[in-house]
Amino acid sequence: MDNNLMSAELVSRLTSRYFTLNVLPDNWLTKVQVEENELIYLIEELRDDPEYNFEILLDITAVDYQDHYMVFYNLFSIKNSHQIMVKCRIEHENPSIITISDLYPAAEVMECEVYDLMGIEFLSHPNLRRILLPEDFEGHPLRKDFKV
Amino acid sequence: MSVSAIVFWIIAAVILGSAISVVTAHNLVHAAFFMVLTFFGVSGLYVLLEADFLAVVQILIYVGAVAVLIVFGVMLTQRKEMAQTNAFSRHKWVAAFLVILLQILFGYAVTHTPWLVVDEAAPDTTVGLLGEMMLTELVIPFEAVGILLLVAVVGAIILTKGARRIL
Amino acid sequence: MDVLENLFTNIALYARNLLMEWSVSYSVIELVILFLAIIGILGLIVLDALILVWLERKVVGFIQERPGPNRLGPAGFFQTIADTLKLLSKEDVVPRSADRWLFLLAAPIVFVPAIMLYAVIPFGKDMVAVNLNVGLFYCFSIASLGTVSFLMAGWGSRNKYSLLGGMRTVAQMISYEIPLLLSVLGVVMIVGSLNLSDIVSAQRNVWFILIQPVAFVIYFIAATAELNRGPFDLPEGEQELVAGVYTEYSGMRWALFFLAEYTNLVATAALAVTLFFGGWHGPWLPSWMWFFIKVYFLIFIFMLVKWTYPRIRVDHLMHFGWKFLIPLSLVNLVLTGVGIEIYRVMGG
Amino acid sequence: MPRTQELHLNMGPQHPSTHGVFRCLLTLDGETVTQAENHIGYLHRGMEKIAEAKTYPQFIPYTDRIDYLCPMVYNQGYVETIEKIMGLQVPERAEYLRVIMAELSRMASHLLMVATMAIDLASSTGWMYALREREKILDLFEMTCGSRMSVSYMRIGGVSEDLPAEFIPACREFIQQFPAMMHEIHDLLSGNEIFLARTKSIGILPPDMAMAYGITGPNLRASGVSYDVRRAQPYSIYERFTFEVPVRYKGDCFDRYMIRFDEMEESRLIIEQALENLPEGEIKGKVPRMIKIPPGEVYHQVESSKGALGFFLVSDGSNKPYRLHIRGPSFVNMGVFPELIKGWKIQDVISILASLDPVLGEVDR
Repeated sequence: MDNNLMSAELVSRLTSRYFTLNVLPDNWLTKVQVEENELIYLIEELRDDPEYNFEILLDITAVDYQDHYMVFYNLFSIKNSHQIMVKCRIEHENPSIITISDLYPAAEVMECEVYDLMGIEFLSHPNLRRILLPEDFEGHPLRKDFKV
Repeated sequence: MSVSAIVFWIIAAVILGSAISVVTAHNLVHAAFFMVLTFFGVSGLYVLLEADFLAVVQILIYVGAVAVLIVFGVMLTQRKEMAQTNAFSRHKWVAAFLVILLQILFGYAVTHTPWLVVDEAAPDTTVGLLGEMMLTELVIPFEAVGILLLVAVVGAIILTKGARRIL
Repeated sequence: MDVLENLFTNIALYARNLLMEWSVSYSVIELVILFLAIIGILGLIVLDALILVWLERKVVGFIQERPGPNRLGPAGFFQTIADTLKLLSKEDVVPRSADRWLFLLAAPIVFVPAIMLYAVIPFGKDMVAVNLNVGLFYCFSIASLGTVSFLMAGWGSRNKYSLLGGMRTVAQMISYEIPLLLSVLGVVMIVGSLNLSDIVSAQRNVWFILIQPVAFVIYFIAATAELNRGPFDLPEGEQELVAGVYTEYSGMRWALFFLAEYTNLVATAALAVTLFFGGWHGPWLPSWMWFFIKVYFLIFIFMLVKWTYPRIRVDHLMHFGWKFLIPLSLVNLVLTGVGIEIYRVMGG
Repeated sequence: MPRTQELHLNMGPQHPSTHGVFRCLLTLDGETVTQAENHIGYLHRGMEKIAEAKTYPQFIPYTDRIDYLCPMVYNQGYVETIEKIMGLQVPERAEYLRVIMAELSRMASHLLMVATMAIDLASSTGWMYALREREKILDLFEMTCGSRMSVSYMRIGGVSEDLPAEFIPACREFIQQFPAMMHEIHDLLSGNEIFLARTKSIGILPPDMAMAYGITGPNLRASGVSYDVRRAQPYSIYERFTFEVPVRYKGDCFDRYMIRFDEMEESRLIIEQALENLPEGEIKGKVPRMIKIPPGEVYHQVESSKGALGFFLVSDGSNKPYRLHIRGPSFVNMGVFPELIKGWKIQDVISILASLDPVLGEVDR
């Protein structure tokens, strides 16, 4: 499977529909950045469009860049053997983002983990709780300002 | 006093004591276990009477049945505190009165019945005789009991499964 | 040869004569002899348990290609004694929320029916403590008493795992009692007696396993279930229920349960030998030796089964008992009756 | 109509068959599960936070301890992530050694899964047989790097030790007697009536549900979806070997159990090929003494024995990771567990958990 061709086609189709979509250079996989308000539509399309077919949500994670957070979604299409990484930037004050757990049930535990360790709230998540740390734990350890 | 008389009084005391405990124990499960003890004592009485078959049947059937009873008791009433699951009802004085009446009746019957005293020893093997009797002389009552039990089993199944799901 | 054969009966005779000389009354002599028999049986039980625990570990080791206990004594034979000492010195923990009396009483009570079973089993020629007319029936009714103590332990521990284990025990033991009873009825029909000594002497020429093979298989399966041994060890169910009814028990009280399990194992095997393997009949060796050889062989099979099979699931267990074993044993019963009738008509 | 009360049962964290410290709160109706909720985190060691305080090579030993049953693959995944972003070239021989070790590790992990499946169904003999074989693999590891479980064998740019002389004959012998031993376990366990009754058609995971819950690895392949990172996004030198990606279609406990055997067979073939073609040469490439990574980010996936193992590395140009995220396949796989066990009996819960084969070190990280 030629990743680059697939990638180019996919990217050109996506950029025509989502005007906040930003394609980032990467040697290994397709990487795009999108604004928060278009995120859920983009992921829904990636999942449902029969030509993209990103059946599997591999991973959700987040990085604290001190002035903002970046949330990463990794999707994989088994049919096309293709991986896409969707980035979404959110503010540093009261970070929150919409949940995608109704699109991918797998997101439920992943979002819990990000919430637990990074403190990003996922709006309308069915059961957002501290999954790894004790319930009464204070702070979110993966934030850069967390004092070990 | 002969040995068998001593044994009889001990067994009688156990039966009476545990029977009273069945009623007075506040805990339903304790009451059920006391019931096991009562039945066990009764089988001891049968042994004294040399009715070994009856004694064994008493243990096999009653103890097994009570075990099931306890299981249902626990399952249906399970709660944090089992302390007050076997409480007295409001009508305990009425019940006590009726029980005393019944006891007087029993006492009267026992003392006034012309008991037939048989000299001959108990038969050596009771099982064979019992079996023969059940299939000849007592065949109709035997079958009737069989049908009754079958009905009870079917009824129990319907109760637990819910009638609508079966019919 | 004869000395060995009559070893135990001679001891009883000697004791009897001794007491006669001291002019003790007849009924007291009987009591003393019974007492001696009980002491002998208790000694046997403890010895058996010591050997069996060791044997079981060695058998497991053999199956799983490892040595098993091998440090203490020859081939680790004294390991069990060391374990017993350890268990005896352990603290007897009672959970705070447990139903104290039921919890404490369950362990000794589980042991009582296990011992009572031995009273009627003929260990050898003229070696039976109580020659009861309804011996076989007595065995099963006493065995059913075990349910109560398991229930006491399960409920008294006030632990959910224990409770589930106790419930399972009751369901399992009551269900499997029926095929167990029905399977031995074939033997009873042939002999025409419930007396175990009669059943043994009826097998002088041919063992009943040859006449009643199906009954033996049913007996073996149902007995495994009654014993709560693998693959039917659901009440213990280590993987699901931690240790089932035994979860809260520790030290010697826990050991008592295991002692009872092994005692029951020997009793069940002994009963199987009595019913299907000709009891103490056998050439050359003393009768009681034959009896124990057969019993230990059966126990070995029980162990092989336990350590080879995975555990059965609870609903499969019920299905198997009610929908397969019971109908099968009923069919066996009918066929046995027909067979006996044919035998009679043919002029046997 | 009398109804029995529902019973809440905490399965774990101290429970014989939760494979570590995992707690599942079950709501039971009789013995049937009506509700379930996972509670994890008892083994949380903050691996991702630790990584931020360690230099790149210093973190290698930590990767062993995430999935302690399959440490070589974790080593491989981590060092390859760094090699990928630095553009390092790894010597041929080191690549082959990595593949051999990773596949041995995968076999060891699958053998442990078979063993725990056996013991969870109360067949301790099956457990002993499978563990006996796993011991042989651990012996091979010990021979190579001196450690049996926490191997820390791989280095950035290569591996730490070359093979000792006795390794190749020992490994060949192991590979040769392996099918016979598989046969032994099949004889004992896989054909057993009780075993079949407890695993066939139990805990069926349909492919749609498996994909929606992000299941990867053997668990996904047992549901009929052919996805193996070694095939889909080939890393290291996997495209040089001929091997199948085994797939089974029913998605029940039995298929999840059997697919491990299929995979072990494939691993065996890969090792055989690798031993055949093992080149001579260096085992460690040219690596700067101080490893500093230019700012950037990389996502690298390898196929661990539990599923797709992802490392996401963000670097800020220093000698420590700015952020290292690890996608533990067991963590994601466990997400489906409460859904999967609904309606099954307690005993099935045990077989389903065993068939999913989570390792709690990885679930909690």
